[in-house]
Amino acid sequence: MTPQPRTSALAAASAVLQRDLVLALRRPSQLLQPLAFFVVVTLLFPLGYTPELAKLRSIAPGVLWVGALLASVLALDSLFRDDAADGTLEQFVLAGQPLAALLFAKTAAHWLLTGLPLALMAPVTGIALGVPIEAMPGILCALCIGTVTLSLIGAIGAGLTLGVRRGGVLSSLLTLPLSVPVLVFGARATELAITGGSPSGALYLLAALMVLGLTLAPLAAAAAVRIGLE
Amino acid sequence: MTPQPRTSALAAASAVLQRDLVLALRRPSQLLQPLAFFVVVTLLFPLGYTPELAKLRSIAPGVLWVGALLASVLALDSLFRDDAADGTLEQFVLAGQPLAALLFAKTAAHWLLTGLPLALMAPVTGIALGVPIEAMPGILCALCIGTVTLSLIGAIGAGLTLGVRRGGVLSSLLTLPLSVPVLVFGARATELAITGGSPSGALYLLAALMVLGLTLAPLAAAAAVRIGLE
Amino acid sequence: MSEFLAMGGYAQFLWPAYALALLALVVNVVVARRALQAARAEVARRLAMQDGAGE
Amino acid sequence: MDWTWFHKFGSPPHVYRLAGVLTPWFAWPAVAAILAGLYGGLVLAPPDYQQGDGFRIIYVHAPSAWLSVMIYATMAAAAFVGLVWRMKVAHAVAASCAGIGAWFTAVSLVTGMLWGKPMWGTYWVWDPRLTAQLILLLLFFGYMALRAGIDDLGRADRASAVLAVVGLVNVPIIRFSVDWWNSIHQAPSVMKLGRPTMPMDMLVPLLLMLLGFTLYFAAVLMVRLRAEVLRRERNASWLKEAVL
Amino acid sequence: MNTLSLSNWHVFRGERQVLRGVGFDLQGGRCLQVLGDNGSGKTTLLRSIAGLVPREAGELRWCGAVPADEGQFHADLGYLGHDPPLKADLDARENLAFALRVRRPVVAGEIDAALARVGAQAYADRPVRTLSAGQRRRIAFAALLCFRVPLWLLDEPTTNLDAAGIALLRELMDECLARGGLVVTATHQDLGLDPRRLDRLALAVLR
Amino acid sequence: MNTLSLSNWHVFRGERQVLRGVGFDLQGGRCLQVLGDNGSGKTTLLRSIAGLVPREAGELRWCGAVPADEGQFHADLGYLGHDPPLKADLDARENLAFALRVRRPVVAGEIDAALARVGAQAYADRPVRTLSAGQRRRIAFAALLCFRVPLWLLDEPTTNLDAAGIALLRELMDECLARGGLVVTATHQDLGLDPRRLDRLALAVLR
Ligand code: HEM
Ligand SMILES: Nc1ncnc2c1ncn2[C@@H]1O[C@H](COP(=O)(O)OP(=O)(O)OP(=O)(O)O)[C@@H](O)[C@H]1O
Ligand SMILES: Nc1ncnc2c1ncn2[C@@H]1O[C@H](COP(=O)(O)OP(=O)(O)OP(=O)(O)O)[C@@H](O)[C@H]1O
Ligand SMILES: [Mg+2]
Ligand SMILES: [Mg+2]
Repeated sequence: MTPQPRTSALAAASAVLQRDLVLALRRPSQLLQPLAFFVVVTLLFPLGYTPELAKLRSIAPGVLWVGALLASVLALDSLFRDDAADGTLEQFVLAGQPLAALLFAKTAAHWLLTGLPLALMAPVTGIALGVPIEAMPGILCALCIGTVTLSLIGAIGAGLTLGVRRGGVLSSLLTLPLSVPVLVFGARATELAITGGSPSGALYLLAALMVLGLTLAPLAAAAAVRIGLE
Repeated sequence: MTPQPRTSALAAASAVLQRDLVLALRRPSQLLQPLAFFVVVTLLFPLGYTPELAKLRSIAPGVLWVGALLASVLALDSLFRDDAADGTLEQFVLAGQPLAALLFAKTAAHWLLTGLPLALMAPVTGIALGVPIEAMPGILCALCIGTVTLSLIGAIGAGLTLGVRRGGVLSSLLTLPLSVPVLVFGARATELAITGGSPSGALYLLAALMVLGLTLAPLAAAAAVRIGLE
Repeated sequence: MSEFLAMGGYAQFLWPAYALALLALVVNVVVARRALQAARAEVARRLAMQDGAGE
Repeated sequence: MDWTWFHKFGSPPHVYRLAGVLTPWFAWPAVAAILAGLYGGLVLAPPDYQQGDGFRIIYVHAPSAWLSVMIYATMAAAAFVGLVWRMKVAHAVAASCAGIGAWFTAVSLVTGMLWGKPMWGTYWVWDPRLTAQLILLLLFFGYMALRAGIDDLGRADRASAVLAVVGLVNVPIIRFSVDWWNSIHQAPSVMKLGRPTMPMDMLVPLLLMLLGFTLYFAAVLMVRLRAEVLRRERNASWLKEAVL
Repeated sequence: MNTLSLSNWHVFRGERQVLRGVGFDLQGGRCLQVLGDNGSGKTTLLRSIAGLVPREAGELRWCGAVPADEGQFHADLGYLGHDPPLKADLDARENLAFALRVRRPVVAGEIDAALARVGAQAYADRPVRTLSAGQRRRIAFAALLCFRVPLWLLDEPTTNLDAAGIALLRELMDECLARGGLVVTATHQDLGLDPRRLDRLALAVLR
Repeated sequence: MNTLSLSNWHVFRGERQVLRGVGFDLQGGRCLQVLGDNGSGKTTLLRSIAGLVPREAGELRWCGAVPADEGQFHADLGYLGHDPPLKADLDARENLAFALRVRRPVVAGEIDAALARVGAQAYADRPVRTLSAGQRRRIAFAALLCFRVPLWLLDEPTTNLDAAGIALLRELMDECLARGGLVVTATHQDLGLDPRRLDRLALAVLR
């Protein structure tokens, strides 16, 4: 029984990431739901509000960001649930690897599967809301950065509500208030991009939030998951 | 081994309804959760859009209905999942009772726990968005009727997701588009109520959708669940 | 006195505010004391049970 | 460095006894300060030159607003200690804080709304400060809901502690972002009292109320803490003396 | 008398044929032990009898007749699968009460009697979430007792049970048989039932 | 030599004390069979050794020392609980590959070798969702083999296994012990292991 060569945390995390991507692609419905939700939400507003593009443009930042926020909350509900139910999460804890790294990989997969498609979807919904083409790079950038932070915050919420019934509502209750800064800065950057201003100030703030999230959220999520598994 | 006295489908359904309510209300804090949840969702719009009540009023229909949609999607996702995972759903199929009635009871419990609180919360969120008091009866009515239909549509989707392979993509592609008419008429009724028009036309359409849902959805959900359980 | 109660026309806002604050002060004391009493009773019950079992 | 005080502080019997001893020392001064503050605020202080007697709401509004923030900080700090040093007593402190904090956050919101109606003509505006306070209330609710959602006390302690600590990092950021949010739209700019300094006869009652509320919190916290400590002690021998 | 007979039973799972032309006749008061290696289709057989898995072909007769109304057949059977069908957040008593009320009105005292029968009084009022695997199994048996159905379908009922639990299971099955009931059970372990009451059906992994 | 020793182990679940002052010393090459009625705390013991359930008090020594780094201890153990930790949408090979790659680099062929060892080649490329309960168990054992860890914690490993499966399990455990490994297992069934290699620990339901 020779001591085992352990892989680095990085390799382990990349295995987890790959596994989650493979799994998601086997179940395309999980991919589509947040996206479909996002589209329905963003298109709902023109319906109830006004068909005038000029007016729609003014609500576009809010609509895009609230849509992104809600879609990501919706998808996060299931971030750890399946793995907890079938015992995979337990095996992660016992893998002899830093749990935070493995959970970070799961969160990254989640972002690739919801946050990124959502951001890529924004130009389409943006056009429907009368957003000028020139604003798209800024908006895309803001959504990409912002949704990373949203996923990270959501991972904490999902971890905390692991053992809780009707955890979906509770985890959204926990994460949405914490996501307010992302919403504010994101909407601000989007608004500036639409009105022709420079969104870089708001983008920096968004990026700062992301960095903070990247450093702290995996640790908090790991602590939460350990507690939730007991 | 004398033949057993079977209860009527109604009594069985009421037992299911009661069980789901007991499960949900086991902790009183869960009563507050939908309330807090809608406050959070409403909060997001002023933050993302503008704090001016005059402008918020114009998006209020969208806000209320997005909240309704999200709440029902979030909660519906788990409508049958827990019961399927722990085998309760199987026992329902084997109870010697019409499955549609039992699933209808589950859907009713779901509506009582999310749709109804949401509708009752509407006056509060409405005020926060600058909706005039006179519009409230119409809005409340629209939300009550609309959320019933949303719950029913969601039940079909939740049933379909049980058998992932078959229903996976279908379920999200099916339920969200199906709920779009509800959202459109609901938002329309709400808008008319706010602007002082008569929402009754839109309300009739909403009610028609609800009746359609009440007759068809439980049957469809039962069929979906049977397939999903195999 | 009635002038004092009228609070220069602000009575309908001022007194509810004070009433609510008072309510909060009282409720929190009551809740805390109830919790302590309940916890004590529970401990006493458990100790009695342990003693009973020990004999 | 002598760490015995730390361990002593973490020992349930000691905390139980200490909290019992301290309670009256917090409670009676609190009563005195609040009564004095009330008398000063409602009777002695002159009406405000702009707001008339309506400004007197400040004597309940400001103390409860201050208390709400202070309680959140206390709760999160205690949760952090409990999480890092695995101190049960610290978790008990955090658990005791949440309910009180939610109450006073709600009081500050409602009294603020009651003040807002005569001053701004509406109960609610989306002002940064109000919004931040609303979010604080939601954080308290979230904390309490999470706690209530988990049966096992130890698990509930640690899970909610993670949330409180995350919130502690985030609360200042929320505050800052919300301020920034509204600074870009036209601000309602009604939040100022309209005067740089407050006359002494207005200020002193306010300070007395602040002090009184803070002491009151300390007293209630002690009582709740004792209950929590008892609840957490499973079969310790000291319980026998403690209950009798 | 209650009888259950299956003939020419064909069941597919996905593209795979799992049961080919299976059939048996079981009289009231007798137990059918379904034997077979892992993957031979024991679970599939039990589930298809219950109607949880559709069959490709085959006829089922209950008390001599093809059940006209699936609901009535269901009302006569109790199925216990690999996992006990209990709600983790409810306690044992509540679980039984709700499971029962979906089928028929509850008679006062019967739930407590059933819990006592399986030796679960001590933990009857704890949320099932906090019970051990074997304790949950016992509660599932209590539910089965409460149903008072003539036909039991038990899939590996000995799982998680200690020696006393297995003895209890044997007694419960004996009582059921003595009342004229039928038991179809898939198990790898010998239950020690009276061999005169035992029929055997061996399944083999197809292909 | 690998050794595992526990002393003065106290574990609570919720308010309930489940283990009171449990302890044992286990040498490499030996198997500890944890015995006890349903609800006596066997699962709790195994999970608390793995660190999945926190202990109130107690000391664990692995190879003579308290593990400084929990991760290193985890890297040395394989835990198999009541349910096999497999992803239903992946096939056996993928499941094993991902489980393994989280721990260490995969060596070519080892996964197939392990699957062959447990007799699961025939269904190695079907999604686990479509497998029977016993087939899933076997795949979980294959994963355990792949881990090549010296310490196995097996909670009721015979569940769902047919006779051949139980014989296989015995062989696997024997091989593990022969390599100097340690096995801690909770089971109600006799495994037929060599009694000279077997230690026993009896737990009782507290209170
Ligand atoms: C719903 C409405 C309101 C809420 C949520 C609210 C919230 C707050 C908060 C959070 C504080 C800060 C306490 C601290 O940091 O220590 C505060 C203090 C204060 N508020 Fe309000 N407030 C509201 C309405 C009002 C109104 C209408 C006025 C007066 C016109 C007012 C006047 C003050 C004053 C004078 C203070 C204390 C001085 C200070 O800390 O700057 N508030 N309130
Ligand atoms: N989360 C929990 N909260 C409270 N008590 C619990 C919890 N989990 C388990 N218990 C109790 O702890 C005791 C031991 O449980 P455990 O699952 O370890 O038993 P076991 O020996 O594995 O039993 P079995 O043979 O049935 O699997 C049981 O009495 C059980 O009721
Ligand atoms: N959903 C499915 N799709 C395809 N094949 C399936 C499906 N479910 C089961 N099978 C296959 O059908 C066969 C019988 O499965 P079943 O679960 O009935 O076996 P079993 O006799 O109960 O085995 P065990 O003793 O392991 O519980 C197995 O070979 C299994 O792989
Ligand atoms: Mg089987
Ligand atoms: Mg066990």
